[in-house]
Amino acid sequence: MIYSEKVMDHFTNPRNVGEIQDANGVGEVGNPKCGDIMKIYLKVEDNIIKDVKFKTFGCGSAIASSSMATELIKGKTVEEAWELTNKAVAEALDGLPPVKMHCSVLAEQAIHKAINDYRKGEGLELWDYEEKDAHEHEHGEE
Amino acid sequence: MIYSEKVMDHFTNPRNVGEIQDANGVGEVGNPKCGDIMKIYLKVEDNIIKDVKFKTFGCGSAIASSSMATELIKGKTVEEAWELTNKAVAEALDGLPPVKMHCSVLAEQAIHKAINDYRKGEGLELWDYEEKDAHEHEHGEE
Amino acid sequence: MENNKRIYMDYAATTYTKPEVLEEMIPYFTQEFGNPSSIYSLSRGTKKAIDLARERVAKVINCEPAEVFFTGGGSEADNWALKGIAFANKHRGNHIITTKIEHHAILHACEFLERNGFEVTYLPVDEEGKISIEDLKNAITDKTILVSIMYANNEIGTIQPIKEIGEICREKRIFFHTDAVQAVGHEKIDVKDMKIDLLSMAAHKFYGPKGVGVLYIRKGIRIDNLVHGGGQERGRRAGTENIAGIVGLGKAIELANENLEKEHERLSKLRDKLINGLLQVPYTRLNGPTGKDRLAGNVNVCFRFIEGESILLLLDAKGICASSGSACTSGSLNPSHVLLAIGLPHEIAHGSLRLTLGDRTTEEDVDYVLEVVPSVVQRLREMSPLWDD
Amino acid sequence: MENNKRIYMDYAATTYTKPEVLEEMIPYFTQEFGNPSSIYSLSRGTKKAIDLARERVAKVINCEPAEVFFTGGGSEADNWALKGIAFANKHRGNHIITTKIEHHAILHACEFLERNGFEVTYLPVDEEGKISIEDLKNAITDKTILVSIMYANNEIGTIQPIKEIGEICREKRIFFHTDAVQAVGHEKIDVKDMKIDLLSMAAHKFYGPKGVGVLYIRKGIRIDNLVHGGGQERGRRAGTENIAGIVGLGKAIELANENLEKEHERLSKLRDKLINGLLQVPYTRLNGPTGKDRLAGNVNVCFRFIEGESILLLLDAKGICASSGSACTSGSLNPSHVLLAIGLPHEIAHGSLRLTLGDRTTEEDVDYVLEVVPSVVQRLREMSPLWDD
Ligand SMILES: Cc1ncc(COP(=O)(O)O)c(C=O)c1O
Ligand SMILES: Cc1ncc(COP(=O)(O)O)c(C=O)c1O
Ligand code: FES
Ligand code: FES
Repeated sequence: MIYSEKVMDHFTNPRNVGEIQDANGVGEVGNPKCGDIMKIYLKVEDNIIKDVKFKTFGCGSAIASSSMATELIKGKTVEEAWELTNKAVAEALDGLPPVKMHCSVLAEQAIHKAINDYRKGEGLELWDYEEKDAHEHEHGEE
Repeated sequence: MIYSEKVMDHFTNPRNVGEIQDANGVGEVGNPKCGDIMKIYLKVEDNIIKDVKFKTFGCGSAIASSSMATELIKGKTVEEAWELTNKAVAEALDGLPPVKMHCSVLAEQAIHKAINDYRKGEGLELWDYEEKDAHEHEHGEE
Repeated sequence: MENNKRIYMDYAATTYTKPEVLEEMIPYFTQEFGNPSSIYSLSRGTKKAIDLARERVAKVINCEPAEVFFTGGGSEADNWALKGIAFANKHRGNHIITTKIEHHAILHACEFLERNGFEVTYLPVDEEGKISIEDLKNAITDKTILVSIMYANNEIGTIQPIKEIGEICREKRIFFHTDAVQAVGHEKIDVKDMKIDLLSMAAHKFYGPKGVGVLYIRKGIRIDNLVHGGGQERGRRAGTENIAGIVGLGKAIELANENLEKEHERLSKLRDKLINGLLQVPYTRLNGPTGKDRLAGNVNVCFRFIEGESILLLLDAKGICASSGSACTSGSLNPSHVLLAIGLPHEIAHGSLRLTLGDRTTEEDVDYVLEVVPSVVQRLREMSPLWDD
Repeated sequence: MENNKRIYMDYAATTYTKPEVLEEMIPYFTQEFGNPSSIYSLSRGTKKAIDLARERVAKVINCEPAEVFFTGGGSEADNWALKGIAFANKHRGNHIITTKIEHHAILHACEFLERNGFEVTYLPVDEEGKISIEDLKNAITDKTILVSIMYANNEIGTIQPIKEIGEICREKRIFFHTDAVQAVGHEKIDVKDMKIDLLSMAAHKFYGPKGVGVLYIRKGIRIDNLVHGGGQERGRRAGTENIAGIVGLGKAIELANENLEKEHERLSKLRDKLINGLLQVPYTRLNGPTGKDRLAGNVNVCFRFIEGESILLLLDAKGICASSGSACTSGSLNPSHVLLAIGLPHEIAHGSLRLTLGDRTTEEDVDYVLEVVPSVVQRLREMSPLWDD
């Protein structure tokens, strides 16, 4: 198996799958190369992420990253959630294979997008973020 | 083993090894490429090959060919001995590998040379023979 | 692992080595190990063993034993055919024709040749994966020296009209190579009748060992070595012979051939049952042709809205070993070049599942897979943002 | 066969596979056969097994596991090193330096490159088979991209000053490849310390299976594939992995290394006894150096006035397996290029005998050989027209 047990656990029993009907922040991102898509739904109350759900079309690593990322931001403040990096997601999963690091980037980006969607809805100014190259570590082949 | 049992028999127990002190026909030939050398001694009486011996520096096939060729001409007339071909030697040995056919050519040539040496000693005219290319079938590699 | 079942449905990736094959190999490791190029009697046995293997191969594909050359596998055979013909015949021309759905061993060898002065035409295929004979004829120029078209595709099982191709090439005096790695041992092949000049095979696709293959080279064909060196394989493929491997290949091809027709029929039935069952899942399509134009053991379908790797992982948890057209798992993110070539859009090509059947596959296995797959697909679709039922 | 003794003294041609090695290989044929590129858990074991083998190799030659690439044998590794470096670096230059005494895998690969636009300098050697460092320095031009010099010669056992060569090449920023097929498992090798960039080995020279080898490629070196295709070996050597073979290579190199020093000492002693005994035969010369500059298991002598193949045949009849510098037996009539390179005239080079010792060689074997050889030589000399005593 190329994946850690943690990854397999989050992949086979993903947490927070689904949609939030009355979400007040939604972010969808796609990886243009592999074609995978991730969608995050946030329910923010009093600047706290009260609920979060995801839908992902993608590989095992993408699904596990969605599951872990949603777990990591649930109950956190919006500022804390904003700070979540793909590296932190990968670490919490006990690591991802180098070719699969970019899948965790999807999670980071989807959360950023969802938070800004929430901020937009609230009339707040959008936060800046650098688009990470989701393909930094793409090739195992040399 | 690349050789037939017949070859191995004539190689390990070669017939007619040695020199004839009072030979009246001697022929020595060499294969310029592999460097092997064969020397045939004839004792001809009344146009009959009374005795024949050889010395060979060469591979198993060369030694076996010498042994077989000398056996085949012993007791024959000079004319009959002249007719001996390398093919006949090889057949009598139950065949030789293609890369080793040229070794039997040495035997044919050495006998021709020895016979002409005898004819010269007798004041007879030399017989013509075509020099066969000892390397016709040299390469197993393509 | 949720239970202890293990159902191997990836025979096209590699097969186990049959016990009878392994048994015949064993003595050549520890006892009969003499270098076949040696003169002493210890090597008599190894020489004979290699001759026998060569004869067995020759018999199955209907060529001369002297036209059989052992290699280190299917990829080496493919690389040898392409580069060997190209370099040895560049005085005659620099054009090669192949297809868009070849194995990477062919495609990447072609790219190497393109970087080194050759031109390559990649023929398109129709939606079932077949080339058009017209396209082939039109692609031929007076610089064409080689046509390389695979016998049967490893992903979607499409069998090409090999004999027709062979006849065209022979007539135009162009060498014809076919990558028959997926076909040997499974389809009846006659290189004489089909006018094949070069053919690649790999033992581990027909219950032989890995790391050994064959390139058949028709007598009189001008080809450079890929591996230069000692005089092994009549000077054409250097390297101390992998005797045990060669013995294994010989035994395996003989066994496969003995049972070929019966097994072909058995597998075709299981295949069709599996295909029909899978097509019951909504939004599912079959990739590749049906019937005799398809490898008997090959099933390849796309489930819309979900992704291949995650299907494989969930199937693995249920004990099912399968593979996907998506090469995601092997380090590249691009969807299968074969599925794209038959016209699938990226996101559909992405959800492909290949199940390949072999000699231990039973009807119960097929039933089990048909029980598991729909629920796995359903589960992933429920997670998918593209799915909306 | 005149008796039932069988004494194998051709370990340099090939070794048997050690039973412990075979044992470790067996499960990978029938049970652990999953394609390591697959995602399912069946292939977990094969992936691990390959990683372990890679680590074992890395440890023995002191490189990183990621610098170890498995091949189909020593010849493939040699061809890959030469052609791969040449094609990938032709923009930097087209000049290669090697020696006159390389294995044919190197020499014939060089000839292929010469036919395709490269220039090759073949360094001469002295009468012991050693190159001169001065010659090497003088041969280097600003077009030189690769130096390939064998670690130890397969015929006469000469070990080259590898570290010195490595330092020169590193300083001049020229890649340095060494064919260490005869050295690995027998000599202590440290690619870092010796500044080796590429190194070839073959498992069947150190009690592993045939048909599997390694090319070590230092990180960051630009090299083309020899076998293009799938992503195996990090995209550098395509082809489904010969798992059993790779496992065997890993086990064999580990075993060889554990026992290296003791076995080196033991064999050196037997070798020297054998050499001294053979030199008692009149008109006999030793080919290659003495002492530490010679492979521990290598003996090579020339008996004047007689020919190699006939010596081998008579020795075989006495149960002794040996080989000769004369390649007569393998289809070519030319005497060994190595013996000619050290300055022997044709007819002397013709009477060479190579005896190579290995782990089953005992002192009794040496004694027996010393008993048999003089009588065989005598017998052949008596048949020889060149001998006159
Ligand atoms: C020095 C040397 N290089 C290369 C080779 C080729 O190795 P293989 O026969 O395993 O391809 C050999 C042995 O045959 C050798 O002794
Ligand atoms: C059609 C085809 N060609 C070539 C190959 C390469 O064979 P191998 O992996 O044995 O080198 C394969 C299998 O991997 C294949 O399916
Ligand atoms: S998200 Fe596309 S490969 Fe993982
Ligand atoms: S006579 Fe020279 S090889 Fe036989």
